[in-house]
Formats: sequence, C-alpha cells, structure tokens
Amino acid sequence: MARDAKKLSAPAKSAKAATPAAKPFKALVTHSDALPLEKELLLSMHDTMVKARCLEERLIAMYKTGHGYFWIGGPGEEAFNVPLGLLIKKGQGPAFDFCHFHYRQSATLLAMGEDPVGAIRQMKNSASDPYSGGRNFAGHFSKREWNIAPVSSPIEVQYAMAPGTALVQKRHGGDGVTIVTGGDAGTAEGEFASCLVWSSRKGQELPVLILVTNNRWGISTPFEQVQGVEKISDRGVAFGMKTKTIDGNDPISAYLELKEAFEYVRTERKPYLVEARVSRLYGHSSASGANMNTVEADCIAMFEAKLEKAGLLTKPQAQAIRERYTEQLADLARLAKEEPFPDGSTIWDHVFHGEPGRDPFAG
Amino acid sequence: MARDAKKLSAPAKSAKAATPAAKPFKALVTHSDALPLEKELLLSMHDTMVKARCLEERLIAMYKTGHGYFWIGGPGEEAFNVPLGLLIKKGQGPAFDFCHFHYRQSATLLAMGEDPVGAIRQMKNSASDPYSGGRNFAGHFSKREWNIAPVSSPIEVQYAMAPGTALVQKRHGGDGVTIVTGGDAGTAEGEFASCLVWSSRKGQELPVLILVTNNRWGISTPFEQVQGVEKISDRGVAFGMKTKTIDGNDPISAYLELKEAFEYVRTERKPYLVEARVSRLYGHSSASGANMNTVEADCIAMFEAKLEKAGLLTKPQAQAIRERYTEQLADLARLAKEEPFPDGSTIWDHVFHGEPGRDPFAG
Amino acid sequence: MANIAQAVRMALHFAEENLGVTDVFGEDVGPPLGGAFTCTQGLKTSWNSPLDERGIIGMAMGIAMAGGKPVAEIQFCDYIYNTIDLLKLAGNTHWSSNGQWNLPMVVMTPVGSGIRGSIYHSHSFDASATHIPGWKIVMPSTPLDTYGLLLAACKETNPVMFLIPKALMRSRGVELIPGEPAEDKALSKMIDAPLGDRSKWAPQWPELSDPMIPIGKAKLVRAGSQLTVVSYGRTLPLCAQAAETLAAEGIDAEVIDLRTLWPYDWDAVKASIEKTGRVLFVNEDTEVTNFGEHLMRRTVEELFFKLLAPPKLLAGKFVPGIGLADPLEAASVPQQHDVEHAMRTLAVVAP
Amino acid sequence: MANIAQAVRMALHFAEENLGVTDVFGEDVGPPLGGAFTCTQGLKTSWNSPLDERGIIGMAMGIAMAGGKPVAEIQFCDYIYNTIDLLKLAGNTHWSSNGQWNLPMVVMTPVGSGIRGSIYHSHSFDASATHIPGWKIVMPSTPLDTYGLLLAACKETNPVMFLIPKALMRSRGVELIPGEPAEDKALSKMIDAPLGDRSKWAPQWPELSDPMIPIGKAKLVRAGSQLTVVSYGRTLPLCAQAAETLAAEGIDAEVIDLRTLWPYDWDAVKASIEKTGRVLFVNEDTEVTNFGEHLMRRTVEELFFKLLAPPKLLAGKFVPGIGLADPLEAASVPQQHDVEHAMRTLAVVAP
Ligand SMILES: Cc1ncc(C[n+]2csc(CCOP(=O)(O)OP(=O)(O)O)c2C)c(N)n1
Ligand SMILES: Cc1ncc(C[n+]2csc(CCOP(=O)(O)OP(=O)(O)O)c2C)c(N)n1
Ligand SMILES: [Mg+2]
Ligand SMILES: [Mg+2]
Repeated sequence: MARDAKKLSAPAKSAKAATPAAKPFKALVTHSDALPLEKELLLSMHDTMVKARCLEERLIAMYKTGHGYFWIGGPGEEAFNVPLGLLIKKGQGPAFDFCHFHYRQSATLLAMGEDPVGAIRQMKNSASDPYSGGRNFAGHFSKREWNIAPVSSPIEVQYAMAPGTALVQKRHGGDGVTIVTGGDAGTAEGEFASCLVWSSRKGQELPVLILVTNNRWGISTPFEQVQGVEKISDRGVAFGMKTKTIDGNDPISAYLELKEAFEYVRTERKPYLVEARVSRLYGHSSASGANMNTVEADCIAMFEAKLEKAGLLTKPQAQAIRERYTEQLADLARLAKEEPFPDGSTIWDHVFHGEPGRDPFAG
Repeated sequence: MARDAKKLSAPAKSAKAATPAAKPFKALVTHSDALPLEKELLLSMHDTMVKARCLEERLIAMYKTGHGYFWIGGPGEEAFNVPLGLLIKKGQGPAFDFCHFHYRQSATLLAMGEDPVGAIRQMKNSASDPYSGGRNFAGHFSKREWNIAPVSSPIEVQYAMAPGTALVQKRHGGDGVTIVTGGDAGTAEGEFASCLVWSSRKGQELPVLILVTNNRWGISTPFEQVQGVEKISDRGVAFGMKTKTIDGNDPISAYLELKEAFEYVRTERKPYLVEARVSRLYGHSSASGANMNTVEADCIAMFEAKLEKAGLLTKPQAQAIRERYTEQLADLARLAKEEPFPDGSTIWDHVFHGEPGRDPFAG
Repeated sequence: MANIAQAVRMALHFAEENLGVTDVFGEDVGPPLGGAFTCTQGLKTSWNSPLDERGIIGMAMGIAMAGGKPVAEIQFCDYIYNTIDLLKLAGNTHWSSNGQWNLPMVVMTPVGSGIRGSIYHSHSFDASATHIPGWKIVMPSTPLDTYGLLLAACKETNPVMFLIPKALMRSRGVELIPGEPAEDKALSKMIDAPLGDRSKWAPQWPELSDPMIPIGKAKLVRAGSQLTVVSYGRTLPLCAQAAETLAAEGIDAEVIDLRTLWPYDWDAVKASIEKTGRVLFVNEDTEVTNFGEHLMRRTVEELFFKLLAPPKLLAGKFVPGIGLADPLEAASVPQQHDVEHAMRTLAVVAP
Repeated sequence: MANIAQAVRMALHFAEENLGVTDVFGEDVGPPLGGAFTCTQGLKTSWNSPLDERGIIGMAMGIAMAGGKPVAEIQFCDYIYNTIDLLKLAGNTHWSSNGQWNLPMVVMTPVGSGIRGSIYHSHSFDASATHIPGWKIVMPSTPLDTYGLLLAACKETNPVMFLIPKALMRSRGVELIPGEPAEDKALSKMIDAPLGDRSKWAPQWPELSDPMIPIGKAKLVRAGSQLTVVSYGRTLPLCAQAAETLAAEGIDAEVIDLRTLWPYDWDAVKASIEKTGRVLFVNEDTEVTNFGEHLMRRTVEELFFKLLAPPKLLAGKFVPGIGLADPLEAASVPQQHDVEHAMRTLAVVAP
C-alpha cells in the first residue's frame, strides 16, 4: 500500500472545499484601541502567537510532504491559547494547575515554555516523540511534569476527569486549579454536563476553569444545525456557576477575561465556565485538507494591525519574527525527519506501570 | 438457599430507618381553596389516585409475604401521575403519544385505563405478566398498543430515546407527542442533557414533554448533596425551551400545569421541560424496606381534605373507596398467586423478532 | 467497479427508495460532507447529528420504536464504547418486553486498522459486538457483499450492527453490484460528490437491484483440502492472498469469509474443518476474550476428535492501543507475513 | 467469621489507614447507607456521588492523576456499560503517554446472578473486563480472598477492576481474616451499622493486618487427579461442592479458583491440565466471546496433545437477559446440577 493511501480519511480532501463559509461572530466585547496591558506582555504574546502559528504550519507542511499520517492542531486559536498558557501555574502535583486539554492546544504549550520540537517529533511519530513515543497523533500532548494530562482523541472525556483533579486540589489547599478545554460540538456529549454537575455541588464546589473554544464547527457540521443553545456558557447558569462568553480572537480581551476567571477560581475555589469564540483557520484537520481558510478572522493579522496602530510593532518587524520562526521550525523538522521510528517490539512497554513489557503469550 | 435470602439487597432493610427526614418543599404554587376543575374530573382523579395507592400497597404486601422478589413503584406520586395519564392521547403509532416511563408510573397507567392485574402479575413474575412474561421487575411496564415503551431499570436511558419517537411524530404530523419521565437524581446522567440537546435544535425542535419527578432522593442520597441546581427545570433555559417547576403533590395544580404544557408541545411541536416536586412515600424500593414514610406529604390525604372542605367527598365515602380497592386488589393478588411461572425453556423466546426461539448451541 | 464506500452509498440509496429506510444519520453524515469516508454522500434522508454517540443510538432506538427505519452511523467504532449499555438495551428490548417491541435499526461503523489511524481510529469491535445478544452482526470484505448485506440489514426487523473494515473502504471487488456501470470512472462521475460547492450537486444513481445476499451465510473464497482459514474484514484478503502464495508451495488451503458474525454459518465452518482437520481463525481484534476464541471453543467442543492439529487463533496483540508509527501498527495486528507464517506452521503439525 | 460485604469493608478501612486510599465513593456509598450491600459502612473517606457512572469513572481517573488513591464503586455492574470507553482510556493512559502517567485506581462492582435480580441486577462483567487491556481484574469467592485481594488492589499502581459476586455477598468463609474476631456476632456488633439513626454511630474496627494475597495467583481449592475445573465467583462454590459429590462416585476432580482474571495464573492451570488431561471451565457470563473461551483457546494451543478429552465450557446462555422468575434464572446460568452434569460427562469421555 502506498504511504499516501494510508492517510486517515484521505478521501475527505474534497470535503473541505464544500464547507460553507462560517458566519463571523458578532463582536462580543468592544475594545477600544487602548492597550490595557504592558508593552512587554503584548509583544511577548504576539511573539508566541506567531511561533505557534509557524509551528502548526510546519506540521501541516510535514503532513503534506509525507512526514506524518495525520495533522490536527490549533491555528486560529492563538489569541486565546497563548494568554491561557501564560496564566497557568505550571508544575507537578496538586499545588499546581492541572490541564485537561484537547488537540488544539499547541499555542498554550508554547506559552507555557514548551520546546516546539516535541510537537514536530510527535507529528513524525518518531521514537523521540516526548508525549507518546510515536504512538499518538499530532497535537496529543502529555507532560506529567507540568500536570498536562494525556490528550486523547475521544471528544469530551477530559471533562469527566477534570473534577477529579480539582477535588484533590481543593483538599490540598493552595491555589492550584484544574483547566479543561474542548470544542463547541463536543458539548453535546454527556460528559460536558457531567463536568457541570460534579463541579457545582453546593458546599463542595470544585476549582475548575471549564473552557469551551467555540469555532462554530464540528468537522463539517455547523453548530447552529445541531445545537439550540445561543451561548454555550449559558449551560452553566442553572448550576449556579459563574459564566461568560468572550472574544477569543483578541488576545488582550482574552487575557483580561481569563485572568479574571482564573483569579475567581483560584481564590473562591469554585468553577467558572468560559466560552471563547475563535476561528478555525486550517479546517478541522488533515482529513479536511488542512488548507488556509480566508473567510474566518485571523487573530494574528488583527493583533498585528492593532500593535502597528499603537506604534508597538512595524510590519517589517512582524515579518521578521515570522521568518525567524519559520526557519527555526523548518530546521527542527529536518532534524526530526532523520530520527528513527520506535521498534515494533516496544508495543509491550508500558502496558502496566512498574512491570517490564512482555507478550503474555510469548511463553 | 431460602427464598428470602435471594431478595435483592435484603441487607439494606436497616438503611431505611437511617434515612434522614426529607425537608418538605416550599409551596411552589399557591392554590386557593377554589377548585377550578369540574367535579367529575376531581372525583375521578381522586378515585384513580386511591386505586393506584391501593395497588402499590398490595404489591408491597405481596413482596413482604414472599410473592415477589422486588418491589419498586410510585406511591406518593399519584397527584402528578394520574393527571399525566388522563392527558395522554393513547393509541399505537406516531399519531398517538409515546411514553418513555420510569418505574414509578403505575398511577399513570391506571389513569390511562390499564387493568391493575397486570402490575400484580408482574410482581408475581408469573408467565401471565403482560409486560414481560415474568422476566422483569415490578413497575417495568410495556404496552405497545398504547405506545408505552418498555420501562428498563437503567436510570435515564429513556431520555436518549425520547427524541427519536418525537422526530417520527413531528414528521408524521398531527398532535402526537412524546412524554419522558425520570427522577431527580437521574438528571446527573448524560442522557438527560442529550435529551435537551436533541430536542431543541433550532428549526428542528421536537415535540417532547420532558418530565422530571423530583422527590429529592436518589435511593439514600439527598439531592442537595450531589447536585448544585436549585430548580432542575432551569437546565432547559440555556436551550431556549419552555420550562417550569410545579407542585406535583396537588392534582389540581398538576392537571392544569400539565395541560398547559401538553397543549404547547402538541401545537408548537417544541419541547417543554417540567419538574414536579413529589413525595416518596414508601422509600426507594423494597431494598430500603418499603415502609410508609410519615414525614413526607401525602397527596391523597391532602386532596381528600380539600375535597371534603369543598363538600365534594366525605370521610366515610373516601374510606369506602379505599376499602373497595383494597379488597379488589387483594382478590386479584390471590388470583395471581396461583398462576404458574414461565417455563425455563422460554428463555429462548423473543431473542430475535420473527424467528422461533432456540438455543443456538443445541445442535 | 464500486469500492466499499460507494457500495454502502448505493445500498443506502436503494434502501431509501425500496426498503423504507427513513433516516441515515450521524456525525457529518449529512451534506456537505456525506460521511468521513463519503459513504453517505447524496442520500436523500441523510442528516448531521449532534456530536453525541449516546444520543445517536438513543435516537435510532426511538425512530425504530415509532415505525421509522434508521441507519445510524458511529463515525469510528473507537467512539462506540460509551454506548454499550444502549446497544445491550436495543438487543434486549424484544426479549424484555416478551416479544411486544422490536427495533428494526441498523448501526454502521468503520472498524479496524490499516490506515495508520493510531490509538483511536484503529479499534476493532467484533469481540465486543458478538458478546451482545439480540443483535445480528455483519462484517463484509468486498463491495458486493457490503452492498448485498447492507440491503439485508435494512430488511431486518432486528437490530443489525454493520462493521465496515476501514482499510478496505477504497478497495474494489471483482464482482459487479447489480446495476452499476462496469467502469470505475463512470460510477464515480455519477455518484461521487464533486470538489468545491456541492449545494447544487445531485447524484445520478444507477438502476440498482438486490443480489439477495442473506445474513448468516459464509462465503467460500477459495476451496482447499489441507487446512481451513476462517476470517472476515481486513484480514480476509490477507488470508486469500496467503492461500494463493501457499498453493505455489503445495499447501492447499480453504478460505472462508464469515461475513456474518452472528448468527454465523457454523455449518459451513464445520463442514470445512471436518474435511481438512486443521483450522486457523484470523481477525484483528485484541486476542483475549476474542470472537475467534469462541469459534475455536465450538470447534473443540464439537470436532475435537476430527482435528489433525490444534486449532489456532491469529489476532491482535493484547496491548492497549495500536500505535501510530508503522512498526507499532505492524507489530500489533496480523500482517500478510503473519498469516502466511501461521498457515505454514499449522499445515505441518504432525497429527 | 466475616462475610464478603464485611470483608470489603474491613479491607477498605485497612486501606484508608495504611495504604493511602483517599476516596471510597459511588452512588449511596457514603452515609447513611454505606452501599447497597453495606460494603462501605463506617468508612472515613466514603462519600455519595451524583447518579452518573461516567462521572464516577472520570472522577476516579482524575483523583488518581492528581495523586489520590480512589476506590470507586459502580452500584451494579449492570450499570457500568456506558463507561467502557472510559475504562479503556484508563487502561491505555500509561501506554498512550509512553509511561508518563499511571492511574492507581480501583473500581469495584457487584456482579452476577443468584439474588433474583432480574434483567438489570444479574449481569456478569468478566468477559467485557478481560477484553480491556491495561487493567488487572480480580474476582474473589471467599471473604479472606476478598479482603486480601482488595488490599493488593489498593497497593497496585495500575487500574484494578474488583468484581464481587453478589450471590456470595453474605456467605462466610472458613478462613479468618487476620484480626477479626472468630465469632460472627462479635464482628457484626463492631462494624455493622445499627438500625435507625446512624448519625452517632461509629464502627469499632478490629486490629487488622495484611494476609499478603498477591494479584495473579490462583488458589487450589481441591486437589484431584482425574479432571480439572477452573472457575471463579458465584460458580466456584458450585464446582467445589460438585467435586465433593463426584468424589463419592469415584471421580476425583481438581478445583482451581482463578481469583485473578488478568493477569491470570496460567502456570497453575497448565500444571493441573497436564496432570489430569481433562478440563472444564465454568463461569456465568454469556457464552459467546466469553473469557472461558480464551482459557480454552490457550489450553488447546498449548496443551492439545496432552488432552484426553475435549475441554469444555459451562457458562451463561446466550440470551439478552436473566429473567426474574426462578425457572428463567435457573435455565440461564449454571446451577449446581449443571456443573455436576458437565463434570460427569467430561470424566467419562473416552480418549
Ligand atoms: C467521542 C468522539 N466522537 C467523534 C469523534 C470524531 N471527531 C473528532 S473531532 C470532531 C469534531 C469536534 O468538534 P468540536 O468539539 O467543536 O471541536 P473542534 O474540533 O471544532 O475544535 C469529531 C466528531 C471523536 N474524536 N470522539
Ligand atoms: C444507570 C443506573 N445507575 C444506577 C442505578 C441504581 N438505581 C436505581 S434507582 C436509583 C436512584 C434513582 O433516583 P431518581 O433518579 O431520583 O429517581 P427516584 O427513584 O427517586 O424516583 C439508582 C441509583 C440504576 N438503576 N441505573
Ligand atoms: Mg468546533
Ligand atoms: Mg428521586
């Protein structure tokens, strides 16, 4: 079988083109041109957003040139994901934040300080992949040192686990919180409701920051076609929890809104449900072609315009940043391409913790 | 093994006694002494409520005297369940109402006109049990001629199926609706949320009357301990559906409130979520002893007081009704006790529709 | 010649027109996509569901109760495992109601490895499905069988689980579906949705008819005298190929495509084993509590004294997932050489 | 002498005090009830969960991730089937993260028939559980084994599924749990919650210790030379009883209590079959794609030429449920006379 034929859902390439244009969201928060954050923070957010975008574009290029079977990631969500990463208290154990992420979170990891080579290695499914050793798809991070739970493909299961880490954190004391992320379509799964139920028991509320990135799509299915809620955040109201819907395309707004939510959860030790409206810039995944969508808002372009207007960044400067990351990531990809796959015999490793891997029927 | 030893969860008899007294609900609707329904309806509701209570008491007596392994049913919910049954458009197929009930619905069936002997036969698990042929527990009704879907023990699964029958009804046209019932604790399961999602898609709303009987208990667990919602009906608000919480202990209020909800669902072809506050008068089931709880409000006693005050019913009349049903049901139970169990060989019947039952390995 | 995805599509079209199918639905099943594998493009009753597998199975049950005839898709069988309670309920509804209710519903879902789908797009479901009473379970390996058995599934008045080996989704058969144009390109022009805007596209369906392939009948893929190989799904073509290879070495194997896993064609399997005395069962589900073990149990209980060699199972390794990297997938589920090796080994066991 | 419910309770108490168990939770697990079978009365870390099995398993996974040590209960295994995706996820988390994360968690749930539980309080879960890689699976049949193996489960750093045969919940063993008073009544006074108001009650725990029963070791219940019977759970005492009955007829059977279903003690089973040449596997899960079929497959693949008779499985009938009426339950799952009949038949097969 040709390598290409093995690509997941290769046939669906045609589908992307048929996807109707997304209706842009109405502005949720009106931001003036004033920039209520310090210059350093603004520029560092911008820098990480670009880095994250370049990383995703590199991963897509790897897919398209046969250096990986499947791509999925978060281009278009950087304005939300970078502030999120900056606000996380990273470390291991219940004193630190726990992260139950989905597969669009590369920008968050970079904002937390992660080396992008890991994502590239996972794309290449080489043995050096630090998250799964070549076992799992791109974007499926896992980093125990930073309490990043393994991203798993089934939609929404992370929402069932989040109350568990939060319970331990609440008991432990301190200000560590649990963060859980997922998409809009996934909120139709029962676990989303479970998360609301388990986080909001009276007197036993849990410190969970429940996040939903609403890009109005579940693969090819528009949100409005399959769900009747106007604002996903409203789902939390009946549970007596704080809720809001924010503009996830503006990193300044996202930073401020997330900061407020984090502070509430850290200090009150109660849940907060935040829906962020975001774009999906390269379609769902490589199964839908992974081509740039020019209709949806690009948070980086918008942010750069704002920074330029404020005199904080010139076009050539922005261009230079992008070129630098493009190059760096191309270098990393070249490196990764040479790295070996895991050996077949390693399938037996890590079936059980604390036990050497072996075929139970090998005799 | 002694027959008694086989009873489900026999040990938990002790548990009932330990159950803390339920806090009575605050009155939800203030009803004057005025009786805004016709006398005939009032008296017929009362009659059926008493009949239903006598039926449940007979089933409990059968359990306690060893004529059945397990009892579960709806004593305490008659003021809600009888009006519900009266308002159902019964018949077979999508032109009529579909009923996805749980295990506390005997009064609804009686109000629909069902012969109580069926419940008694199911309690006795005799071959003559019209709902399951001696296969299923008491209270697990099924009657295809009236669109009554088989009651199954797993909590809340009926909420996942209800949108399906409603979809066919919506397409079929007419005013048939789907009714689904379940308890308060069960709303923590994901299918409750699924029902809200699937019923409320914009432009594709479904005619489902989504009912929750809130008795504030899930077996031994108080509602407030495990769920943070004040009113379960609020769970529907985010989905843009009509919602209300009603007093399920007053048959007049329940009738009027259900009537309004039924009319909306029948004509608008959209969902309505109604939470009814009810009592649980004999504990959860035989597993918790099935003894009368004297702390919770008894809807029949309250209704009789009201009818007496209005001069519609005297104490002796009420007493006579009760005695008549008690006797009738005792007679039916005597009859059922003599009826044979299904034969062991019948386990093969009805594995597949349209095929004779046989052991596939019988050779 | 149609591939399996096209065969599914044509069958569902035929079933909408002639067998009363009212709803073909699931995640991304409706327009514009028409399914992750294009299986539902252009169908008139197809629609997109919420992302909720439990809701999907519940909806199918409800539709079936109310007199509709649903074909529900679970996008990948990897995502069906939160619905097993509902599948069990669907399988027991007829029985529990003592014959009152029956649920004519089809659940279809792509299964298995072979497209580098990693941990969550490579699962098998045959072991789990065959442990659920009250379902008929079908798993074809050719486009014609897919087409014919899907029609049979739509005619059923019981729940049917239709497992589609995703590795074979694009593979073409040698037999024509009755009515389809013989030329691949011609069929594609008629029924494959175009690139770009599909809002004005409508398929041109060929004049199809029903080949009447019954549920419960196995297919003799290759007759042989020295050993029996029983398989289904992705591994079936590997077995057929291996039999050809071994024939050149003088080993004459009989290959049976089970096609229906429940109720399965024991008569066919039994007759073959009685003839050859040696049997290899091949599938790719994980090997502990595996349906092939059931077949082996029955073989041993009924045919022990006719066996010339211990029956053998070749199945997926008992690991928690199928890893993405090529060597991991290859080491986890039977490959061509594994099948050949198992057949050769079995052929030479001295009785 | 403790019964199984009391053994569970004492084990969990010991584990709270000595093995770091932080949470014993599930539906009605906390006060006042302390579990549908009283297994969790009086425990200091027990609490009542929402009625949401998916939430329960998710919560356990989260607690385990964050450094806690949960013991989660599913009230009846009949209600675990909507969580299989999560159980699979728990079982693959260590593997998928290439060894980074591990989930030290115990899920316990009552299984099986025998109390006239009808369709939804009679399910078995051994077949389904053994098909999920990454879990250790335990199913004791005596109070001492329950106690010892539950301690072992709480010491594990991997997910453990602890299946409790509900028919045996009230049965007493012959062996004392180290520390318990020999007198039933004395123990009951100490650790059974009283009738009536329990708000002021506190248990008086005996001074317990750990009998060190390892996961993965079978127990020889009766030594014998002519045939081997391998069972676990509710059917184990039936087998032991049958062996006594048959001994009087001159049939000398060896009875093995598997106790751990994964990883199971193949060495013990194999040694016994090598000695007797005849083996009967008995369990009560439905018989298609059944764990006993796995054991039989292994027996055949490894010991074919040592067998004097075809190995045999006695299991639950392949019907959608266990009916409430006595004759239905009796016809659906192995009873005393079925076991005896199967053993007798096997003993006389001429090689
Ligand atoms: C349980 C489950 N069902 C189906 C899928 C297949 N699938 C992968 S992503 C996706 C859509 C998710 O949409 P959404 O939740 O909005 O997240 P987004 O991808 O838009 O960020 C689907 C259906 C899955 N991974 N898991
Ligand atoms: C899925 C599932 N989980 C657990 C149970 C065991 N169980 C039976 S009834 C019950 C409590 C139900 O409480 P609620 O939903 O409030 O209904 P009520 O009995 O109070 O009317 C439980 C936990 C079950 N039957 N199904
Ligand atoms: Mg989305
Ligand atoms: Mg309740």
